[in-house]
Amino acid sequence: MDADVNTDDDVAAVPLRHPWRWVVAAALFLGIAVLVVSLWTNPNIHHGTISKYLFNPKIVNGVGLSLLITVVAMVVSTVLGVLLAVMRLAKNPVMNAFAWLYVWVFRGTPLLIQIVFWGYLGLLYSQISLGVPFTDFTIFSVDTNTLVPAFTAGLLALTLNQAAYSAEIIRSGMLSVDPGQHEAAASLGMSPSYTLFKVVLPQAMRVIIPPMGNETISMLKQTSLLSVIAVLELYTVATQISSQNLRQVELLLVVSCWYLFLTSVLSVPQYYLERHYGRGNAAQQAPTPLVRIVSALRRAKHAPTEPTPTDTRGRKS
Amino acid sequence: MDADVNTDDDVAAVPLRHPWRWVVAAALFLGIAVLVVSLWTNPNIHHGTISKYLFNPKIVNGVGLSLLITVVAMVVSTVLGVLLAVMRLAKNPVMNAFAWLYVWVFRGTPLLIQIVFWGYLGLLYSQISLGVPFTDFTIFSVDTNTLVPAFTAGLLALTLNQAAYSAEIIRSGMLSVDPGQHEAAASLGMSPSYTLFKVVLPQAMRVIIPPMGNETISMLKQTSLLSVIAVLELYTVATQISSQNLRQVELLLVVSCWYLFLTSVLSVPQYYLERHYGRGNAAQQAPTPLVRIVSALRRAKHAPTEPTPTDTRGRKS
Amino acid sequence: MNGVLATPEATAPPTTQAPLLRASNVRKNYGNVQVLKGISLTVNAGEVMCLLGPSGSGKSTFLRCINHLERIDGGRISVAGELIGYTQRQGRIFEMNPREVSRQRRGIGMVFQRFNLFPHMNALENICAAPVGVKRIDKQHARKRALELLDRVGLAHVATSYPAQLSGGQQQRVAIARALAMDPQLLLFDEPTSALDPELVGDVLEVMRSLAADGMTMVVVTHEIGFARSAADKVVFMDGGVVIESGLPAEVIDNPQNPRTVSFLNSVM
Amino acid sequence: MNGVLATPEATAPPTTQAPLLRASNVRKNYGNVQVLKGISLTVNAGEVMCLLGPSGSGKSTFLRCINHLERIDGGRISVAGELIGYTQRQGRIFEMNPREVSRQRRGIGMVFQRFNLFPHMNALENICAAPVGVKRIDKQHARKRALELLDRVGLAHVATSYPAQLSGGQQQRVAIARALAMDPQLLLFDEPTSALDPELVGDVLEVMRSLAADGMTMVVVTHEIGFARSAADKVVFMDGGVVIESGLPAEVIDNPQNPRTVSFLNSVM
Amino acid sequence: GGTATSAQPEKPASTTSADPAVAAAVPERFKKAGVIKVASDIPYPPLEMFDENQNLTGLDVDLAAALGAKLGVKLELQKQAFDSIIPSLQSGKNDIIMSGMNDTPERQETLNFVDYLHAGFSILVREGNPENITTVLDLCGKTVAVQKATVQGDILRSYEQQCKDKGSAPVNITELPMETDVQTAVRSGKASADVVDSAVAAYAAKTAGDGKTFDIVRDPANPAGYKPVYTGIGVLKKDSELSQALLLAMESIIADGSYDKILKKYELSDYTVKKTGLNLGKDTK
Ligand SMILES: Nc1ncnc2c1ncn2[C@@H]1O[C@H](COP(=O)(O)OP(=O)(O)OP(=O)(O)O)[C@@H](O)[C@H]1O
Ligand SMILES: Nc1ncnc2c1ncn2[C@@H]1O[C@H](COP(=O)(O)OP(=O)(O)OP(=O)(O)O)[C@@H](O)[C@H]1O
Ligand SMILES: [Mg+2]
Ligand SMILES: [Mg+2]
Repeated sequence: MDADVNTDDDVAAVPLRHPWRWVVAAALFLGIAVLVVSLWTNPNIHHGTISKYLFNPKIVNGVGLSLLITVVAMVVSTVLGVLLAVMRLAKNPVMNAFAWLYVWVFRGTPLLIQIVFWGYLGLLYSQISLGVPFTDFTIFSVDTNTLVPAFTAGLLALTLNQAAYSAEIIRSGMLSVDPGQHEAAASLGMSPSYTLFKVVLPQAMRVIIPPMGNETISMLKQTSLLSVIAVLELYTVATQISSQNLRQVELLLVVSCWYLFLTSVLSVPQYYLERHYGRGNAAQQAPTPLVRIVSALRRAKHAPTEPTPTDTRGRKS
Repeated sequence: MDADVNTDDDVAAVPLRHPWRWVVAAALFLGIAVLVVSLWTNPNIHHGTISKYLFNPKIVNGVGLSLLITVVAMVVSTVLGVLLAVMRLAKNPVMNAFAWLYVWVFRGTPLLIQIVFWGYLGLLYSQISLGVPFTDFTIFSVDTNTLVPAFTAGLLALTLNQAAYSAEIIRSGMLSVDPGQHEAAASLGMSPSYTLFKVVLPQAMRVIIPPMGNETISMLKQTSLLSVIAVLELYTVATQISSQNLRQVELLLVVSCWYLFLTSVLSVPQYYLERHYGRGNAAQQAPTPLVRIVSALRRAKHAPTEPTPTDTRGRKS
Repeated sequence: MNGVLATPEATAPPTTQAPLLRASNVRKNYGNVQVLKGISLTVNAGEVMCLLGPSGSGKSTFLRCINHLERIDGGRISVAGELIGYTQRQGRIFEMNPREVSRQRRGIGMVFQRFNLFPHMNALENICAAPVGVKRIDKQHARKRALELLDRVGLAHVATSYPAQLSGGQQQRVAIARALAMDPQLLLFDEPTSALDPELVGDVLEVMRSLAADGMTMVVVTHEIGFARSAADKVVFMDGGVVIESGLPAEVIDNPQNPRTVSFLNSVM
Repeated sequence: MNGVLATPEATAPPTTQAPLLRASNVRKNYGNVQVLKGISLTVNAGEVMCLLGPSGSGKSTFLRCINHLERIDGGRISVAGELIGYTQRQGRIFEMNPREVSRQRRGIGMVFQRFNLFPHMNALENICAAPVGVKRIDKQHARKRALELLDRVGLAHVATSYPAQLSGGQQQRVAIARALAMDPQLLLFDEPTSALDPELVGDVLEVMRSLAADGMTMVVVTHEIGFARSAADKVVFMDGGVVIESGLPAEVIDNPQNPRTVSFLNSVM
Repeated sequence: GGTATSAQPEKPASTTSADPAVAAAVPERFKKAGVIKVASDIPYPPLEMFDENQNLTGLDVDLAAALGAKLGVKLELQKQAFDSIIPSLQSGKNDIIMSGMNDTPERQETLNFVDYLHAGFSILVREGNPENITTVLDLCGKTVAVQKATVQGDILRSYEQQCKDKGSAPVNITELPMETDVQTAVRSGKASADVVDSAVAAYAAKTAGDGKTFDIVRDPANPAGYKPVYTGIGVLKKDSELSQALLLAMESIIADGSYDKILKKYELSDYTVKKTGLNLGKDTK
């Protein structure tokens, strides 16, 4: 492209014009501007409250707790999910049935009910004891509410629930790997577990990561369900404040700002993971919109003689 | 296998024994039995209430509404999701940026806040008017609360939110299709849209369906969030009843039963869709656990001379 | 048999005077590496041209440029007098819109090194997909035609098998039938026989020859010197992105002038 | 050069008397179709056996049975006197556990028709994966060895390229290097040269010959009659799941007795 | 909400007649509409709940009927989750709140309250009072659950000094979304006691598990409960004319005795306001 060999048989074509792109772009931009302006100038929204509570220490603590729970629950549930997915695809019928049952129960019942179950385990079993079932023989016994405090219960509920969903995603990722890969690994004498971790999962990652990104973001927001067992994460804190001062819209906006921020932060690792596991794949990664806009502007600057705005993005080089 | 050529060089091997399988199976079975029995005999649970409310007409209506919302929201959001995924993968930077922004905003803010936003659109705009922005010229104007009743608002919120998640899943499915497929389609002169619907999406389906199954099940349970805008779906109805008769645990169990039932019903089409789109794929579909158990029993019956229980499932034939 | 493959388009190439395929000074870069360094060649209607050359010499890349799967960075490619991927108006060159490119590709069939069959369609559906979906040919008719084509490549019995159920050789033959189903003016083959069973190579060559007789033009990348010698009207030897030597098979294969051609042929035969 | 490929295991096959590979009356069904109908053959240590035959004759299936990628339905396969996939104790035959099967496979290298390289690893990582992960060879050492093997197949310059960046020919050569890296006693090739560049076939044959000289045994499914004639110690012609004819290359290829062999060879040459 | 649960009580609790002076004060907007929409977090027994025939009943329901009669405009209760009760007013879906909402200075920044109850809180414990709680100071150092929308949390926090004087840790407060969650926490032993409006406590002790789940702590020193606070009808500040009209109507039903009759019907006579007013709520600390 930079070569200046301008012989007459060179392809120095006039790039395809896309007038509609610009019309649509302008319309979209205008629409978004109208929305933002009307939100900003709306008399029902008290901006002072928003800025007052955005960095309120209780809110910031809530953010930290939400993030902590999300990260821990996602990491642990992913490990469990891999285990369940492997069991589900294994030939062993016992494992298979167990994994199926697990997914059925944990996906099938509302998370809220699972949270209530773990949170109020003491309601059903005031003592947890280890012993021989259906007899009176017990090895030890401990008060449930001591063993499972609210935070642990919340974490447990989210993790076990998420594992069921993750298992399905990971299973589908593993199915997307070419069977030839299993054969190649087997013919090299690789063990099933080595094949799983070094051959299958890395290739499945490309398919697994985007839905797992979805799940992570859902998880972040599901932490709000922990309010039923009084874990003081972001949403619980915000509704506590708003139920006192009745500034519900403003506090929902504060929460939205934080969630948008956290979501954006969490999608950075996703982007790099996608790139990492996309290596060796012919289909090139689309750059982030920011990168695209910057490079489009740069390109526009370097083509000053062009009378109309053009787009050369179509070029594959 | 059925051939009775029992020459001495035949492979009539003693199948591999899996004693641990049976130990684990027994342990799991015992564990589940203990859990179920202890739940059933728990004095804190009043079984009469459960059976009384399981088929209460209000509950059944709630079930119907939950199911209706789930189905409509999933269908519409899938269509939107395909559109967004295509935009996100397109070379057109405007579409790309729009799809990116859409996903960012709708995944980034809590669903509850989106529900409140659509439910109380009247809070921000008491009139919806079509006109020229930033001027007083309006073409028509209508009262927001008339235009967007609670049910519509709830459906809108769930659909638009789900579209963002579905878009990511569909995008990853499309990326999992071998680039050679695009080339083959292009070389046959297929248009991009024909390629999308006849070549790419059918192949992507195999990867898309399991996470979309997850999403459908999540959606079913997310309908409970519509209680904030007073849509009387299952969960809302149940909490209404329980806040009056104060039998929260029992009504949560009623809700769980229904959700488990609905989840099971919804996974039937998923299973058949997976089978359908798995055709032409070498890796064979695992049969459902039920089928496996039945065929295992049948096999056990046909091998009466075998002294110990064995498992021939390992056979690839 | 010929009736199956002969079509009005194929029998009447638009310009019999001018070559059907003309490439002049075609250049192509991947990043900073120039893979094609100015390829110029012509293929007349009805001719079979074989492209020989060592691995990495750019044969596949050139083939992909012909039907605009790759955008060229310099030079011109035209098929039947029409510039590929560009339109010329008032002395200026404009990029073509995607719909027009699709139309051009319909006239140019391609058979890939790795088959690229659609795995979710059975053999028959693979063949019918484009005629029905793109050319809007009646389904019954397309199906009948597809069965005839399958029969021609010796696979009538696997019409309802999915690609994963076919051996490599069978898959490649389905891919050829699929390309033929669009009645292209020009057929591009990227090592079509490398995965083909030797017994069936002859049959496929027979099909190709009958197509050539009906006015079909073919460009074949191959390592099968025997085929090039017997079937080609013209042989081009490429190396390092340039044409080293070209001419009649008898000239290039049996009496090569360039030392690189000589060493390549020695190693192959 | 030989030092690279020669290993203690390879130079001292456990039993020089008995054949290294012995298949007797091997049968294999897919559903109700019997694909292998009783294959019996032996290959001695250091021998190269070529399997010829038309498409669908079961060559690939037989190869896959040798390293237990497919479970056979009848007969016996043993390598170096050890039954593949089964153990014999007190006169009874027991299924082998998966760990033992993996151990057996380590001694049997395989090169696939479609390469099956690991797409997320570059060439070097593809080659090192099994030696490091399975044999627990020191990483530095495995890497050095892998580079030598890459050099041997003429690809030292693409050590850090990913499979998608390599041409078909290059990919197949990496696959061969990967199989060699495990120092197998027996190497199975499923049409190894069908995607290989003709210039490099010679190099690969050279590697294979030097391996044979060091006591390496090879079973090669191929359509390259030229190679079979010059490199094989034994040629087996299969059709419809049975061995039709076998013997020295000079016997089977140049003086076939069975009419099916004759017609196959006629169509190929 | 869009799905109005505007079931009318089958028989009015009192025979109130229209009061022209009150009706005149009603803003034009509501006269024209003929209805004032009331946001209420139904059910919240005994203030709003359903009877056996699924008809809406409760203190707020009867009061609304009586007030409506005075105003000459129907008051229609609509189900509304507490979490979005203010947005529902601001967006015009509802006009006023009758949901047992406590009148506090903080809330007075957003709403005007027309007060109609003056009640304290009670302590609800598990059946048999296993932890032997007899006064509010017995809660020091214990975990107490409260519903998050209520003022009980702040009230309990105000006992911190007294707990310290007693040589004990302050009350450990757990705030939960709904009253049912609070009761579940007490049942499961996660919390020692539920501190809640006396009226609600009485209902729970009577109803839950057929009266065998909870006990109310009877403190002879405070028969009407601890620290009484006002409960009122919430009206947005911008609708001050409407709050004036409601105030007049409230005064009118107190004057003609129908107010007392309604409270008596629900056994809430302990909690009557002697004189209604606007924003009577004071800081609880
Ligand atoms: N997408 C790509 N990006 C970068 N380099 C590429 C790409 N495709 C091909 N190349 C390089 O371009 C060169 C020419 O490749 P091409 O596939 O055209 O060779 P070929 O002659 O067809 O070889 P073979 O006989 O092995 O198929 C090779 O060096 C290859 O590595
Ligand atoms: N997984 C399978 N399920 C059912 N049939 C199969 C399967 N794999 C192979 N076959 C059938 O078994 C027969 C032998 O196949 P095989 O791949 O061994 O032949 P081949 O001699 O290697 O042919 P080619 O030269 O085309 O590779 C073929 O008819 C094929 O269709
Ligand atoms: Mg090539
Ligand atoms: Mg084969």
